[in-house]
Amino acid sequence: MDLGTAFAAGLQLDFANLPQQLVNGILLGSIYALIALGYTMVYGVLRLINFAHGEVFMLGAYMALFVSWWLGYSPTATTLGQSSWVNLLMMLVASMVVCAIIGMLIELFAYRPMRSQPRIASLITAIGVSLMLQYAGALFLPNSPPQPIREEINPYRNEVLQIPLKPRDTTFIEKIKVEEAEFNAAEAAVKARMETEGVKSEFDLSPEGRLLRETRNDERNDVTNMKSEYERSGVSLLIPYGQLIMFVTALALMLILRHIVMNTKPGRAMRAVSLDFDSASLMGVNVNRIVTLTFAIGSALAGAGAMMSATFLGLSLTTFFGVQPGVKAFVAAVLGGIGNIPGAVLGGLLMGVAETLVVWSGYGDYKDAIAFVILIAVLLFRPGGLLGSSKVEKV
Amino acid sequence: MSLLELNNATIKFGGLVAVNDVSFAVSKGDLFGLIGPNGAGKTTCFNLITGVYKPTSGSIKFKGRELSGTPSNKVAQLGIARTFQNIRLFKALSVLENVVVAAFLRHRVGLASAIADLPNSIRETQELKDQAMALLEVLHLDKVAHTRSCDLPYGMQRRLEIARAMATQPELLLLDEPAAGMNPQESDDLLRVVRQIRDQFNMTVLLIEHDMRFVMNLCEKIVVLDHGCEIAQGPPEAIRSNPKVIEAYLGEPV
Amino acid sequence: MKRRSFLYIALGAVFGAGILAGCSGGGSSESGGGTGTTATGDSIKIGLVASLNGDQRPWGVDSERGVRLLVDQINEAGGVNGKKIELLVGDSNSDPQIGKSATEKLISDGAVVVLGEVASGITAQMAIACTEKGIPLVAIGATRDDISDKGPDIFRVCYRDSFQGPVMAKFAFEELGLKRVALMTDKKIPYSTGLSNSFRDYYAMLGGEIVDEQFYEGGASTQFNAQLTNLKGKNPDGVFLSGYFTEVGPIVRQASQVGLTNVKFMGGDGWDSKEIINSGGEAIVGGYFCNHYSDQEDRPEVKAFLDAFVAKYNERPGTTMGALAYDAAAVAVEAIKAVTGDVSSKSVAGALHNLENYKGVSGDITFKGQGGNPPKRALVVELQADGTQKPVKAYAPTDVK
Amino acid sequence: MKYWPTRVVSILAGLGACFLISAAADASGNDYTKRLVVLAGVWVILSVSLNLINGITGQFSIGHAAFWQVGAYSAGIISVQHYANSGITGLPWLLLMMVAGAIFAALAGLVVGLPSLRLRGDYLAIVTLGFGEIIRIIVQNQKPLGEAYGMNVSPKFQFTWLVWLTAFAAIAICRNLLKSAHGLPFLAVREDEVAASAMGVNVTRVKVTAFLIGSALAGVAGALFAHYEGFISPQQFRMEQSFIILTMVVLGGTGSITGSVLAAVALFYLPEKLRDMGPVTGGQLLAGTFATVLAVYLVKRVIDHFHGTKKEAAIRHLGIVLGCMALSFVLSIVLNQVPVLASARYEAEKLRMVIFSGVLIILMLVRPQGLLGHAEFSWEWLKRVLGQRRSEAAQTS
Repeated sequence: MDLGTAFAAGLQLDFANLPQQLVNGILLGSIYALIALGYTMVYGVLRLINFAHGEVFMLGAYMALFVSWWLGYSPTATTLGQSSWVNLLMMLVASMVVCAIIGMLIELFAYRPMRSQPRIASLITAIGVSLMLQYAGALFLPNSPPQPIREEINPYRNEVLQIPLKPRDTTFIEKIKVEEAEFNAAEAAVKARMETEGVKSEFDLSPEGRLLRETRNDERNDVTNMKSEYERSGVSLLIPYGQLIMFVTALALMLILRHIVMNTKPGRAMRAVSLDFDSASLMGVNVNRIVTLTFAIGSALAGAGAMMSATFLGLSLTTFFGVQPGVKAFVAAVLGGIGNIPGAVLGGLLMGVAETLVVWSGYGDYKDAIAFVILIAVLLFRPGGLLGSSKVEKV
Repeated sequence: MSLLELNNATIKFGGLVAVNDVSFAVSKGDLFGLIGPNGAGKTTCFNLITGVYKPTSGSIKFKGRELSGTPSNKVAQLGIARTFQNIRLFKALSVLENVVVAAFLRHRVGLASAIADLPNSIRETQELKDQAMALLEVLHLDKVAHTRSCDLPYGMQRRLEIARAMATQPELLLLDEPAAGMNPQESDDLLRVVRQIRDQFNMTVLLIEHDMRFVMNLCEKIVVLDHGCEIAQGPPEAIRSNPKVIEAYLGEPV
Repeated sequence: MKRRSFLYIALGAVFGAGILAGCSGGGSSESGGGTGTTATGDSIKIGLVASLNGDQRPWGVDSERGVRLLVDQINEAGGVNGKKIELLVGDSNSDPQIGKSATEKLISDGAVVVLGEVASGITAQMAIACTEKGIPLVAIGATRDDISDKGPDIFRVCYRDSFQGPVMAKFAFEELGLKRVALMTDKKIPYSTGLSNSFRDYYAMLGGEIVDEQFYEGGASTQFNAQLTNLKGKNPDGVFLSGYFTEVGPIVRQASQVGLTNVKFMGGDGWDSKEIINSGGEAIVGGYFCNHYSDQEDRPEVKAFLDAFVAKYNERPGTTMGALAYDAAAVAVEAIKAVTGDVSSKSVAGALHNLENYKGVSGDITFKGQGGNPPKRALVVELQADGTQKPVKAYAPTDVK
Repeated sequence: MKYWPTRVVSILAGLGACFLISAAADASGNDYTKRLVVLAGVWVILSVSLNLINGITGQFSIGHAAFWQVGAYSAGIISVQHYANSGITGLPWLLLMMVAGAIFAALAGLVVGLPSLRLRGDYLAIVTLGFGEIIRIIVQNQKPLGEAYGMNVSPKFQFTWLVWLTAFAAIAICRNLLKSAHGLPFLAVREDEVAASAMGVNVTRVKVTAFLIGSALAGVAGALFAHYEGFISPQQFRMEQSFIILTMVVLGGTGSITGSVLAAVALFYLPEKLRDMGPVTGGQLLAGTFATVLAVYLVKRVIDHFHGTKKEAAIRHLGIVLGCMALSFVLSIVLNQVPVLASARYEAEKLRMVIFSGVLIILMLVRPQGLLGHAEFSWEWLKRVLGQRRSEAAQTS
């Protein structure tokens, strides 16, 4: 929207939608948070912005695609196997494992040789790796046309969780039935007319037939209107099952991560390394192993996010698939305080909600700028991010 | 009138009181020592004076002017220069350049002239370099003037920090453990240099030092801090025999 | 001292040489219409700029395949007037600026005519480069209207957005009987904004109501819940999605999940891909969009093209750009055939301006008297559950005004 | 000493060099070459100006394309709306637009520079990156600016020499700054902010100045670019462009002006030159990749573990590279016996970006401090090198 017209138009707020939009925001944010964790963990131990994280995400999505093909859901398949949650779990695990391996390999070959070098040099290597994966991937991965995962693999694709907040006006149900009956009659009339005229398409009908069709169209619009009025007579939150699964899985993975970091030995080592790289290695922590582990865990989380995004949202995969989620997640990580694990989660959720609210307020075309606006505003007041501590440099 | 005056200066970091109610006054021409065990708050005092931190309460006056809240670079302009406990040279710059950065404080030519490379800028650059060279000679660093500062041996780096601080032409020079890590020979040299600074360059020196021999030989007045509190003040002889100081350094007599 | 004076002499010499050079022509600015290139030797070079890298690679790869198919066919049949056609390919990396460099490289390598781009933004830059050199450009899928304003010899084999948008508006209003339509526009691609505008204007003119317009950025969005929830609140009968299929599929799939059911989804030729049915899922079945042709048509040109394409590449073209690229190359070759005498960009441009009733895969193409914008029919197709596109209504250029 | 003669001669030589470049580009009679020359100039300005912010002052800015875009669009829109009734034509107008581009970009630089006072390192990086995206999205949504499609900029001014003159001016500004005592505070801020501040350097002012000059230069580049191209669109100022500029700075050697210039020209020409490469079979691709990885590994080992003279190290590097090239050749013949690999053909146009990113990674792995490190080209350096040769020759004879 042109800024001039935007100011003239003002805000168009539909408060009935607000609860739903908040839910949408949290669903969106949970995926940002999941990817942001990878950035934040790597940053925590190496002080390196892993620009290739978005590409790891992309490769995870491709892995999910390949598993779905292997399971019989190839683009051309006409007879599909039984869809079940086992399929989804297999895709999830495969994506996570493959991403973990890719993350470790990237660290081993591209970042480890650079560890003693200035950080900006590793940053350029990271950019190089990211470009390499995008462009070399384009040569070898199926991407023209972009490939989506077939939705049939998801057994819960047609289910939506409804949480009623205010019951609907049930008197509409009868009215809808009446309207639908009228519509069905009109539809049948069109069908009959098509048979008598012997045409395949309803758009080839004679003038008389067109008249019937127009009546049918009016009836259909009536049904639509009545149905939406019925819907709007009550308020309920809709959560697609797919996205609910995404949210719950993301939450579970984050809790597992928290457990690993807080309560296990490698987790303690990880925290030690992130506090002071050199001292940790002097204290007998095998720093290389911990860095590898960090990359593995962070990349696995990205893989999980990628698999779920690709499967439940119907996204088409190209090798540039990871660029924007990568940037968004990076912003989320910085917003929460890079290097800080709860911060990444908070930053991700906050960004999801912020973006959704921008769309809600009618400025959807500025959706992708809002993340950065919030980020800049937050950093001005808390230079270390929301939960990050801006360390006072010791003089 | 005293040159530098701390009145009940206090700073708290969260619950920790790093400097508590410290008051002392440095007069012009003093060689003033600030000593105390590790963690006593000496360097924090320096940071308060040079504007790295702002005191929670109390005042710091320099030539009668309130300093607290003044940013570091303003403090330097007013005439206070310092060295750092953990050496903070401009590592990739040469020795000469390190000193010129500090001497640049007194520059007059504007940025536009520099960008246009006008004669006055060239002349000034040369002047600053000459000044810096002269200082380096005083501190016997002229032979390494074009070496990268991080390639210097440790003792020289310490001396370079002093040269750099002096290049801002301060009235008050704060030296943070100048003799740390030096052997007796080097620290004797340093002793002479610091005296020379006071006598030849008319600078007042306030220094932090752990080397007692160094401090006692050099300083005319000493303040002792412990756990952020001032526990003694006076000439070296008085300090040496002060039971509180002995206790602070050696612990409670058993 | 001696060395320094040598330095001065050297610098003085550089200066002198520079000034001389400068006087002789360094300050030239506007270079009006160029003179173009002339084919010499035993081959005629035609250039193709395509997005072989970057996020528009799917279209780039398809257009390269389409053009290469035609060039190979022509050469196997003995070329044009005994001369082989040589195809030069330049990569635009999905970037307008690099696309322009690629165009100029092709021209400097001797291309007499340049084919390409699918994206309007890149084609606009190419058109500028071609116009400066006096080279004719045949755009493949750039439907944005103002492309052809960039120069006198800018042609295209597709229809324009100012036709495509109204066709869908008319279809929606008259045939589908939709009275309340919402728009969803991809703000990142010029194609989508242009198409949305032309749809909106014509639909309003017909008397329909545009209830809402929502925006997203292609490649930047994964979840469209927020936009779709807004749309749902506006209670539309239909939604016009003017973006590329890469986003349209997920949008439609997610629309059904947030309860935006009972609406008709419509779009432009950006929908065309065999994968849209997989990304859109069950929800997109029954969606209508405007296309250049359908592989279900039983015209002989379509059959011949598909057979040849499958024989060469072992699969059907991924998008409609395969066919349009084939047509673009075909009209260029047709024009070269029509040239009598020297094959130069000037003569080819002239021949293109005189081209009439070429039977292309995507329909009849006539440039004569049309200023580079052939009046082409548009085909509204309906997506079937098996992924095929069922042609439901064809619109002639005269059907919408 | 002999100030004015030196000055006049070097300025005139700079002018002369610009005209020479321009004349050479024109003489090629090839608009592709000419465009590359002009764009190379634009990239040089961009990389030198980012070097001032990033390399010299140490402020980690990765959104430089935003300033370029602000310059291009502000100059463009002013030209479109006011050229006709301004009464100024030709070069003076373009100069005016360059000033306008510089002012608007500098204002943008101020907006970014101010928060940078509170932010360090990666936080600043993400703010600059975000600023770039915000600018792009705002522009993309403005009707008068042509939204995503872009806008025509008329009139077009295609002065090759002016682009290069600006590039030389940018280089001169940075070089003069570094040569005078004024440049040292910038370097001091990069090295240690606390110490610099304690030495009386006004860190705030230095940072803001760096952002102002750097962004103003990028704005000038934008104005020139917009008027040269005649058509600009938001797609040309994507985030990737910022990364490329950053890469030029780092690859050239952070802080080295010479390095920035060389890297800008090299990184700009590399992908364009790769267009001329022939098609490659799968076998060749595999062999080349393998040999390159091996060579990088070995060279890296030599760098890390070899402590001999530079000459010996260089000979070893050369040996390794030649050996790997031979290996790649032999391997490609062997691998091409495998039918699958022999039949898979990759056109150069498709491999361009892969090779580009590969070169990037390799250069960073082998030479992380950048091509030139902190070194600068200077006549003294040239004389030293030449003098060394001469004295060596004298010794041997």
